Amino acid sequence: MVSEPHVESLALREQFNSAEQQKDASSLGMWVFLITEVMFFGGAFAAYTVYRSIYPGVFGAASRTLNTTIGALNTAVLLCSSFTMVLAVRAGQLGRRKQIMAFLVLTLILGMVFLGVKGYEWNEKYVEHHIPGPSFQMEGPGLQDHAQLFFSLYFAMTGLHAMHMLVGAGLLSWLLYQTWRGKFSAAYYTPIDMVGLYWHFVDIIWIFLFPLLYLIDRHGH
Amino acid sequence: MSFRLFPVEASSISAEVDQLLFFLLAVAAFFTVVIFAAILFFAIRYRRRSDNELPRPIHGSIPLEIVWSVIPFGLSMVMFTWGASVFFRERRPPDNALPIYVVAKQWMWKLQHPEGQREINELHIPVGRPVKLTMTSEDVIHSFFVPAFRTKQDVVPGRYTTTWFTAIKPGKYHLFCAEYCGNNHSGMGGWIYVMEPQDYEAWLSGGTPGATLAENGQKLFENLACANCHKSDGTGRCPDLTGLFGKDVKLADGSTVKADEGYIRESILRPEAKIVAGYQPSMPTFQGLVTEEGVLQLIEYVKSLGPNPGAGQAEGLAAPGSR
Amino acid sequence: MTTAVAEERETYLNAGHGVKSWLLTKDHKRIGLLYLFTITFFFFIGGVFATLIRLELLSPHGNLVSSETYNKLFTMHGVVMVFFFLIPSIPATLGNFFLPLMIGARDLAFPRINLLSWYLLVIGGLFAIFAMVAGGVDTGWTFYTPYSTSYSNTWVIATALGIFVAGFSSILTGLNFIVTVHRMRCPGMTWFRMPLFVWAHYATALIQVLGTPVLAVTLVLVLCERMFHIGIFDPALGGDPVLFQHLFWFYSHPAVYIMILPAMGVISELVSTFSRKAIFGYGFVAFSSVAIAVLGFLVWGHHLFVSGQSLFAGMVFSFLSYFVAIPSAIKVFNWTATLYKGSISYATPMLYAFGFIGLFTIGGLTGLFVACLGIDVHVTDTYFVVAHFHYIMVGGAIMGYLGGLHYWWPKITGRMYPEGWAKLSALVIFLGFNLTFFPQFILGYLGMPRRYHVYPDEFQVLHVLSTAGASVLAVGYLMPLIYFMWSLKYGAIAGRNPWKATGLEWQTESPPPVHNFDEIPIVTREAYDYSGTVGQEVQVG
Amino acid sequence: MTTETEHVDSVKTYAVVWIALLILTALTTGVAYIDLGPFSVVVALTIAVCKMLLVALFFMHVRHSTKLTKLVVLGGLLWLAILLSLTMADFATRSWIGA
Repeated sequence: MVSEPHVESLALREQFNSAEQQKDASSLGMWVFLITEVMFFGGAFAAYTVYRSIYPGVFGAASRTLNTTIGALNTAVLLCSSFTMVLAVRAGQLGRRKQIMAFLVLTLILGMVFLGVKGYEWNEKYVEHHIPGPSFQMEGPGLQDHAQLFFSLYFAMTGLHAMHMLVGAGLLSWLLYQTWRGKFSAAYYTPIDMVGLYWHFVDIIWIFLFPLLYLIDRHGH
Repeated sequence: MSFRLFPVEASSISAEVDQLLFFLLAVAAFFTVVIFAAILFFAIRYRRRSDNELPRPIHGSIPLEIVWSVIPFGLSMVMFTWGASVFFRERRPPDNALPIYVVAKQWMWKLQHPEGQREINELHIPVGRPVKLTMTSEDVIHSFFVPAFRTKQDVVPGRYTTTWFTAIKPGKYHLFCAEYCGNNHSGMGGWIYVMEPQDYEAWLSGGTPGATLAENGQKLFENLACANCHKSDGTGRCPDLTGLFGKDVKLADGSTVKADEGYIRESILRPEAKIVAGYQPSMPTFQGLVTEEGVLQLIEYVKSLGPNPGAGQAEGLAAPGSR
Repeated sequence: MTTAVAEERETYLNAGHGVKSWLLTKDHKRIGLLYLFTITFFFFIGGVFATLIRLELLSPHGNLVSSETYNKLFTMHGVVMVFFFLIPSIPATLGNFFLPLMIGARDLAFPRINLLSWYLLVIGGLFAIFAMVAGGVDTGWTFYTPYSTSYSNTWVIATALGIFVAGFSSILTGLNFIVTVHRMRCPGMTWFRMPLFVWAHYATALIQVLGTPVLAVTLVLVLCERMFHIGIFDPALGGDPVLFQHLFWFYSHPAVYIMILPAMGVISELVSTFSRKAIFGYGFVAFSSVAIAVLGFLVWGHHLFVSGQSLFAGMVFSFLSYFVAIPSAIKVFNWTATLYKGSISYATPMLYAFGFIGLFTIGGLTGLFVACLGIDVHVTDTYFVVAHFHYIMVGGAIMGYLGGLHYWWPKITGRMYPEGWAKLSALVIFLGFNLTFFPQFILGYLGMPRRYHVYPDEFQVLHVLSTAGASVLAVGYLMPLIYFMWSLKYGAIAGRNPWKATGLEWQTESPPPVHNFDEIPIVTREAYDYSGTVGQEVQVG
Repeated sequence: MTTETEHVDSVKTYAVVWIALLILTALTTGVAYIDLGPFSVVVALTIAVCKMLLVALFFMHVRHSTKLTKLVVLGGLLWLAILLSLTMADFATRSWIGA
């Protein structure tokens, strides 16, 4: 509410005794939050594991319809965005405002590229009638019914992941605005650090989604 | 109005479950009495007499902690072992059990005897003979619960679950649906009639004679033209089914599977799931073409086909094409 | 201290006025009170449903309401009581209010997130209320598929969304508590000097953080399935409805410990304060909270013994379930041992503590029955289970909650509640509770299935007893509502420390100032060291 | 004031990790086309775990962080393992014995 100029640069909130205590608390809070995210995706991973174990053949056949090249390139895009993100955090550590902004913009662009490619892939699935539901079509023994399970999980998991990316993009934009306003310095860059953790976490989720959805049983029998 | 505090024991497992219950009740009663008595005694004996009283602190006792951890743990392991052994017997039907097929739907129980009798919300069984239920649901999850038999098993759509019991006392017992299944859940009940063997025989022959389950299955088998591929001389595109039931089947991926009710059901509705070694996945699914009751009739028909006294070897029968 | 001085003193209650000062507050104490109003509201909504259920069951023929209505009543009773009352109950009210005070902090680590989590509960609650008003929901609070996804024609989506949103409230509360306990303890407040209430809340927070997200994603999958019929739990497309049960109980079994652990924390405070002795085996009681939180995640499959789960998994889950019994037993024995040679007061909070220990003992021991494979096959999905979990959740969690509310009422409001009425209501609640739920154990073993609108005549006597108990219980619950409100104006002024208790919360004013302590305390002694608060040490007994 | 305790990694470190991640991505994609039978899953997940470790240890600075942070990370993974393994304890053993 009322901003106090002298603590503005450190943004020390009244419940804390020191900036260090505040930073530690933020960091721990972020990690605990990431653990809740692990468990959130964990439920979907559990469903995936169960159904892959019940229908290995169907899941293999369904995953072969995904485009590995695009998937791999998109994975690379996301890894690059993590790289630029960590450089943004580093620039924050050193208090270099222009660098922060540059790397945040790069990260944001790479994130958008990832989402764009994802959208292209989803559209491809739509064209191929691989969206679960009444219009679903897939040739092959057992595929009409049970491949829908694979694609349900595919859309649920990549959709949840994309939703997290969108939230991340929102956070990056907010960071950009705050950086532009000159809120951050070498003494206080915690928000950049925290958003960085979040962004890398979303990256890690994709690091697992990629092989699970695209690669296993690629070769088939 | 009748009123009781304890359910009748009407199956071979009832007394076992009740004995286990009495053991647990004894343990529970012992600890409840000890705790209540201790609290009551301490609360009176050490009641506060003046507002400034300061008792001497006692911080704890490791030996005591060990005692009251180890003793309950030991008792609980007895409970686990005893309970698991009862459960094991409850879940594993003997081979000679009389098969009954159950299809549940909102909100009724449809039961079929192999002899062809069909019942709704009623089941007649003979006393003293193990009965095995093979159950599935057409819609939501239900649960087959007979309190007098101390047995309960959820009935899950899309698969078979089984339960069994041997009734030991003639009479009429409640059948309940124990898993919430919608509007008329509490009305989805019925009765189990346990009869003396001769009464049961009379009941069996007294109803509409009709065809047996296997005969109905055979008709269905012919109507669906299954025999075009499943030829009994082993020359068809699909495996011969003679003597298949209960045998181990070699699959194309190298594993083996026991040809039980669940396997046959899966093979009819999801034929691509388990391909017999030496065959192509050429069979179409019959999902939507056969009702759950129809599948059960087909299973009973397949059961009636075997074991072929001449052939003997199961492998040779299940997958002749692989030779 | 004269009353004139007390009136001038600034407290968290008079520091700001008007609706805005409450709705935008970041003070954990005010947020605690916001929660208190919210969950009290939901408690009485859930109570109305319970009353209607019990009235219906007076007669076996189901002639008060239709089956459809009855099914909605028990569903909404469960949903409201579990997700909007019990889960937030102690942590979000007493925990929010007292956890920072007890560790000598000015506030929780993230006050704005704390306020956000109250709003999330309210928004979730509004979804649930919308569902109830629009026509209700009839899936049972467990939302078993495929009934919830394909067959129910009621407001499943709105209700599930409400629970989803409220789940994040619970997650954020847990997150806040974990960080606060790690990072906000005042000088000298080492882990092993923390009150057991704080330990219990730390353990609870672990469950909230690790379990709730799985419920959230499960609800997302249920919603997708219901809206798009994509087959995740639909057997027609090869899905397995039992998988839903696994995911649901992965959260919902530990969720029982979200309800009971904070109550255990309260009981530890009460037993110590009102026998004026350090808790016997402090370390064991502290660690048993964490042990319950951890082991609680390994046992969910005992809800699935007859579901079609494999025989092997049934055995594993039954075996692991017995391990939870040990830390629970340790707590009960240690509380009882604390009474030995104590100076035992019969103040109302202590009566609740006695009630809790007794009822929790029965609830916990009957837990051994339902964890036992051979017996659970018979009693699962019957009134035996209903009785068992009400002994834990009502006999345990609510007794703990009410005990804690009486204990800290003077600190929260600065006023004493009327002791005579409070004792009477504690007694009424204890008797009413047992009359309501003890017959249900017998009903359950007789074979009365749960969620039955119509039932065979032979069960009626026990149902009538239960309904009689429920009406006594209802009176018992209404009494505190009235006398607590009365006490706000007419209660005797409470000093800083009316019970001569030891916690840091008793060293500040009643009600506390905005930042809790005029000066951040420095802790130099163990928890529950009464030598500084009471007079001379005497040999008792 | 607290910046002295802060560990600033060099751009080079980050670049090496980044290149390693890209190589691993190429590797896992390539290996997918080789028939490894059941080891296909093992290899894919092993590479994914390696990538996760690289991101967590370097980009997320876990290697410089407190024991508590490491404990939180391990705890989260352990809980995920509990969820997966005990769920599979049912599904993997349905055909073992009896019903």
